[in-house]
Amino acid sequence: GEGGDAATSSDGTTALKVGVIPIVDVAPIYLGVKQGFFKSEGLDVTLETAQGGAAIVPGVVSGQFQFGFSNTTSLLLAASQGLPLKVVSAGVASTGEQGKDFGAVVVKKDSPIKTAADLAGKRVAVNTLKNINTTTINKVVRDAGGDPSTIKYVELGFPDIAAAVAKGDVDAGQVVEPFLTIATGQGDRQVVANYAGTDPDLMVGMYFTSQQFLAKNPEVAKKFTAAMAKSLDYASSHGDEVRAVLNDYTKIDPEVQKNMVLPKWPSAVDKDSVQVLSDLALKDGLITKQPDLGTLLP
Amino acid sequence: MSVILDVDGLAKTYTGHGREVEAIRDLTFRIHKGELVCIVGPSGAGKTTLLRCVAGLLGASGGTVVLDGSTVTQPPPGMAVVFQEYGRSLFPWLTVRKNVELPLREKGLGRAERTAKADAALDAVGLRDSADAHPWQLSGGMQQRVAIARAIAYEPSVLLMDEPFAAVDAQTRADLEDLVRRLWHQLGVTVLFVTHDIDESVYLGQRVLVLSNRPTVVLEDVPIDLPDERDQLGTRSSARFAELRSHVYELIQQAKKGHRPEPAGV
Amino acid sequence: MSVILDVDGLAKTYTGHGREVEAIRDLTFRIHKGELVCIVGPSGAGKTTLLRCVAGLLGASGGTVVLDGSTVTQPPPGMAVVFQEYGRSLFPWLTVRKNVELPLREKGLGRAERTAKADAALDAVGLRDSADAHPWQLSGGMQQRVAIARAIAYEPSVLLMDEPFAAVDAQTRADLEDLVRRLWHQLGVTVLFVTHDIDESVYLGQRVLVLSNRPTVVLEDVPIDLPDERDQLGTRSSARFAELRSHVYELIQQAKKGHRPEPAGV
Amino acid sequence: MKRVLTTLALPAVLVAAWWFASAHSTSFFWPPLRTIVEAFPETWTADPWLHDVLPSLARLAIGYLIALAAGAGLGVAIGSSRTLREICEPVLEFLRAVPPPVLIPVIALFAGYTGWTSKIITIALGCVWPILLNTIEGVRSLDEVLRDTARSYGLGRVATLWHVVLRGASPRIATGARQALSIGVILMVISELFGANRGLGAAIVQFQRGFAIPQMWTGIILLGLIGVALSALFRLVEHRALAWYRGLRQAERGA
Amino acid sequence: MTTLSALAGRVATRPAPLTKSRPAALGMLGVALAVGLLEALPRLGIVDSRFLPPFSTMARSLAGQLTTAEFWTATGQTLRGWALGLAIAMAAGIAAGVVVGSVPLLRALTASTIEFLRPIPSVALIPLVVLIYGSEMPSALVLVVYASFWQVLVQVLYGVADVDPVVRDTARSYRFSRRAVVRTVVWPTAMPYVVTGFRLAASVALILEITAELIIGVPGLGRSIGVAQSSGAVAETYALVLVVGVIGVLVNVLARAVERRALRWHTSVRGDL
Ligand SMILES: Nc1ncnc2c1ncn2[C@@H]1O[C@H](COP(=O)(O)OP(=O)(O)OP(=O)(O)O)[C@@H](O)[C@H]1O
Ligand SMILES: Nc1ncnc2c1ncn2[C@@H]1O[C@H](COP(=O)(O)OP(=O)(O)OP(=O)(O)O)[C@@H](O)[C@H]1O
Ligand SMILES: [Mg+2]
Ligand SMILES: [Mg+2]
Repeated sequence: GEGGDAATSSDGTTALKVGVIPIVDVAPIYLGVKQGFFKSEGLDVTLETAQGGAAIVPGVVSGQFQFGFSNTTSLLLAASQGLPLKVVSAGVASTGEQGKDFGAVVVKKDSPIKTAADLAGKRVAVNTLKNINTTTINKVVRDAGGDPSTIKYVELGFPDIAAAVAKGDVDAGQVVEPFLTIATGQGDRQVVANYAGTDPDLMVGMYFTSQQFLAKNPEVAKKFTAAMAKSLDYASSHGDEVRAVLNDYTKIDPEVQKNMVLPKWPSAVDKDSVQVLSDLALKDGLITKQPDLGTLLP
Repeated sequence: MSVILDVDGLAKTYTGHGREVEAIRDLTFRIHKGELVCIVGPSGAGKTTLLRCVAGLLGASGGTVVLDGSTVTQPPPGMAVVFQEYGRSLFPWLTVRKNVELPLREKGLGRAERTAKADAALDAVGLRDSADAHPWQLSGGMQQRVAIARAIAYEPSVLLMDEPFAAVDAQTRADLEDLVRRLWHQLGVTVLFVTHDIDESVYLGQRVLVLSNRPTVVLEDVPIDLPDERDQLGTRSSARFAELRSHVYELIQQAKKGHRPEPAGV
Repeated sequence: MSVILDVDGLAKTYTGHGREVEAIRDLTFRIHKGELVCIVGPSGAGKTTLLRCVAGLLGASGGTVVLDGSTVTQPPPGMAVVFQEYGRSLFPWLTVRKNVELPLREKGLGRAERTAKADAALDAVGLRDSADAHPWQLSGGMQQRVAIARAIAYEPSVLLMDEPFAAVDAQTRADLEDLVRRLWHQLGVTVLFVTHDIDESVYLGQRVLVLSNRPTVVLEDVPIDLPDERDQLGTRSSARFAELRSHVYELIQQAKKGHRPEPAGV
Repeated sequence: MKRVLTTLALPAVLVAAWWFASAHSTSFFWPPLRTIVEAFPETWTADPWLHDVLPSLARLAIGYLIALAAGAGLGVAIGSSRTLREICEPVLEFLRAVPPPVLIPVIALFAGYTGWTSKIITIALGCVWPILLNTIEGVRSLDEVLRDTARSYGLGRVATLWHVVLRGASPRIATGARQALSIGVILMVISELFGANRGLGAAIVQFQRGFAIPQMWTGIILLGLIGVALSALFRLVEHRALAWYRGLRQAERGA
Repeated sequence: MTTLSALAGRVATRPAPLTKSRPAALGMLGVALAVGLLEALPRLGIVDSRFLPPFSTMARSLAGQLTTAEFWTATGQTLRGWALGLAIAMAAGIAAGVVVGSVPLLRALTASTIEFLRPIPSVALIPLVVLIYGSEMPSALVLVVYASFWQVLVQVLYGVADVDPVVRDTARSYRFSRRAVVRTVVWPTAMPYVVTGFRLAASVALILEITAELIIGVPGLGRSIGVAQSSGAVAETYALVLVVGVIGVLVNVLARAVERRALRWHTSVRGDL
């Protein structure tokens, strides 16, 4: 059956599996587990990594994972297709500062592309087509007066975007940390921070569960939300520990780790920014009808 | 003696792959239980085809083959075949001994009995030494003798042999001829023996069936009225033997020239 | 006449796969240009092995084979071979005609000439009708004749034949024997002819090399002092023919019994 | 008529089973077959055929043919020479074991990230293995007597390769080519996960990521249908090219 | 070209004594060439060393990982999943192939279905397997079995069809039972095809195991590669890829050894070509 139960053992702790992506965004949950925030709520959390939402969302729907992490647009797409998901916690948000965000569009140092508007008509690499990165780039280009419909998006993995930019196969690429620091370290130049440019408080990713699970285990979800909130707060105020915990689940070079920009980890979901993303998704034709944000968001 | 094999109006036309070959037009003959019948005929006459139909390996296009009272549609039990393509009929993945033993195993014989029979058969064809070799390590004649050993070790009630001695030397051939006659006497097996060697057909058989050219019919069924006790020197030098062999030779020559017992064609 | 083939102390031991077989111990003989030499010997003596060494298809373990002045290490030009495994030597993906034509094409002959030669050769072996069939659509004897046709169409200067008439009927065999002698006369080709048929060896050859049992040496080199003009009836019924054939037959019997010209062993 | 029946019987049964088993499915990822079928025409309209399916098929065709030529060519060389085989084998086995998702970026480094080249190379590189391996084995298991025949008649290099080795190995080359066909379809999809914005594979993955599950299923079904169509085409060619082999193998079965 | 001179060489020279070290030595030569190329390309700037580091850099990173328990656990997990999946695929593929291949009606019935199912990419099945098994080992197993099963099946189908008619008739004329025909005739004939099928399936299984680990996050080397990739750790990524490739090479060595034993009788092995 879909949306299974949480396994509660005799001593009252509930074993949970959370599907995450091994990137900087989910550092708070690793930190929270380490700090015992989940333990003290009676949750025994196991973190399982996957490459993206394609693997995590079905896992959560079927109950293989009780919670998962995904980018906001993917969640909106799922919700608009009628997938019964429920956001339980904020995940990661833009820093809101141009030039100091954790995700941005980069070009070669000597590229003629200087502003977001210059991206129009160019080849731009993103890690997934028709998703958060394309809608936000479209938005910033549109805001800068360019015509985003002329952009030719190409899908490449984050690790390959810098290489493709360097080789000249694409004119620009959207990358997130740590690739942003690596790329700029290799001489690339940031053109625009697409998340910050869309909304200073843009909620880029969130933690979610399935409606069924929530209905059956409202207490567990509440505890998870609470522990997450603590973890997010803790991460926001302990940048050094965040950088340190990355060693537990990533292989980021120490030099890069030190220099990279950390995202913001607000503990509450910024509903307005989710609405913005939803509007953008509709505008760019990713979805045909607005999802019911009331049902999706907590 | 009862009729064991009744071939009635057998016809076989090969079709397919852009060719249509009427190999056998109309073959009718009977063989009694325990007879040793030799079949001779021009190359390409349809001897192999006939044998394959009798063995139930090939469906006829007309007529029937009745063996032991039942129509042959698949290989009947208690039959052994020595194929003209002896080399290809041996299992290359098995040793010589295993090749001989395998049908025995399928017959349900125990290990000891199998080994004994296989050894005896290999001895009889002079291949005891090569029992542990693989077929492809043997000369052509040796391969052919393995196929013969396999057939005789099986102790069949019907034995079909398609030019089984074509690749062995004269002396071995004589020995094997005597072996076949000895086994035939001992076991009462019915033997159908295709050969190109006219002397051999006369020496071995109780009857020699001479086939016509393709499309094939029986040209003549020559009874061999030589005494049952035959030996290589005596029999072959007898006057009757010479008569018979020259008669068969003439028939073959006629067959090659296209002579047919009746006006050909429908 | 000059020596064309000089086999000197040839030895061949097969090793590998857990067996070691000393097939040929020590073969020494010479053949002059344009000779027709028959080789007979017990089954498994090493006749095929010898032929393969002469053809440069098999490396010897000792001794040398010199053909036309140069040591044979790979197949020499202008040579044709009819293999004992005739069926396997035909290209199953080519029609009969293409099988015959392929070597001619390699020789650089034009299309018209190829067709003419192939047709003539197929005619000679009586297979003109089956030119467009594939080899696997033919009877055993027909396949063997295709292999023969391929060899004669090639017009080689050295022709190696390994029991080439084993699968054809008596009449065809006689015809083919005469064909070989005719071609040999016409083309002056040197022929090495392996056979088990003693009459055939005497009828065909200028010399008959009788091989001993394995490990093989030359038992006797029998010169055939029959007149050069031979015909099936006359020659075979001559007294000298009978003498020669019984002499060869005796040699074969001796060979089978293990007789060797000198004490075997090192 | 009978052949059509036997060809269609099992698929019909399976489709029916799927249809009824899924009829009342509420599972998001296993939609009723009816929903999928209804989604088919609206998903695969002229535009996606023109811009997704056809370019993908074109890349597949090019990559596959390259693989066929390279696999058979290399296979003949490697199969004929023991030395060459021993030198190449470890490296080839290494390449063979590297999963396309990690190999593609390396290919892209050389062949570019966005164009057709790297995708075609990916397809060819995946398809080549079954062809190569089977060709090598086919060449190695060529009948010795045939080999000797060719040599004794002094058949030249080219003639031996063309008339003997390739023809003799062709049944096994066909085995490999058949294998490669479906691998090619798979790699057509995988290659489009990288550096593409259109294509059948890219479309399927985008449906999947966009949670357009019925549409994703239509894509999977389309892939299957393409597989069937290609294999029918393949069989047509094989039927002609290997007529001799079928004859040889059936000769004694009373054709 | 070496091809035909090699053919000729078989006769001309006495077959070189087959020392055990010769193939290994030649193989090492090939490896050395490849390593040299991998070192030279980035060093000479033919490719950007940031994106494809020279071999020495990869090797250094690999050496570092070899000392961690994590690496060995991951390798163990990958090998276990691979071996299990391959075993299942081989068993199922051989059984299905022999049965379907020996019964013409079955073959006709299943042909179109097989052709339909084969080209469905395992990646497209990822959401479905995750739905059922999550990111656990069985997810990868299903993908591994699904992908490699077809490789074996098709090889076996062609192998079964390759039975020499004379051999088949021999078995028939001695009235071998159906089982005996399969065991003594069909199986040995199909064996060379099965060995090739094994070699194909072994690498496909490895590829799918790694890919599943990479994308779904099933524990193993693939997940390590995924982590290294998303951390931008290029050298680590390629170091792990090297390991995967080496596993593939070892599997082939194994397959060759099996082949030499099982196919002693076959032209391809006995001809010492
Ligand atoms: N598979 C086949 N397809 C087509 N024609 C065939 C096939 N097998 C045999 N034939 C034809 O049938 C005829 C008889 O063949 P068969 O093998 O029975 O002759 P045979 O009497 O055994 O000849 P031989 O003495 O040469 O072995 C031949 O003309 C041959 O061409
Ligand atoms: N490939 C091989 N491996 C091992 N031994 C072999 C091989 N080929 C032949 N032999 C052995 O060498 C000996 C001679 O074989 P060869 O084929 O030359 O005999 P032959 O004189 O042609 O016999 P036949 O008249 O039966 O054809 C035989 O004892 C045989 O077992
Ligand atoms: Mg015949
Ligand atoms: Mg021989």
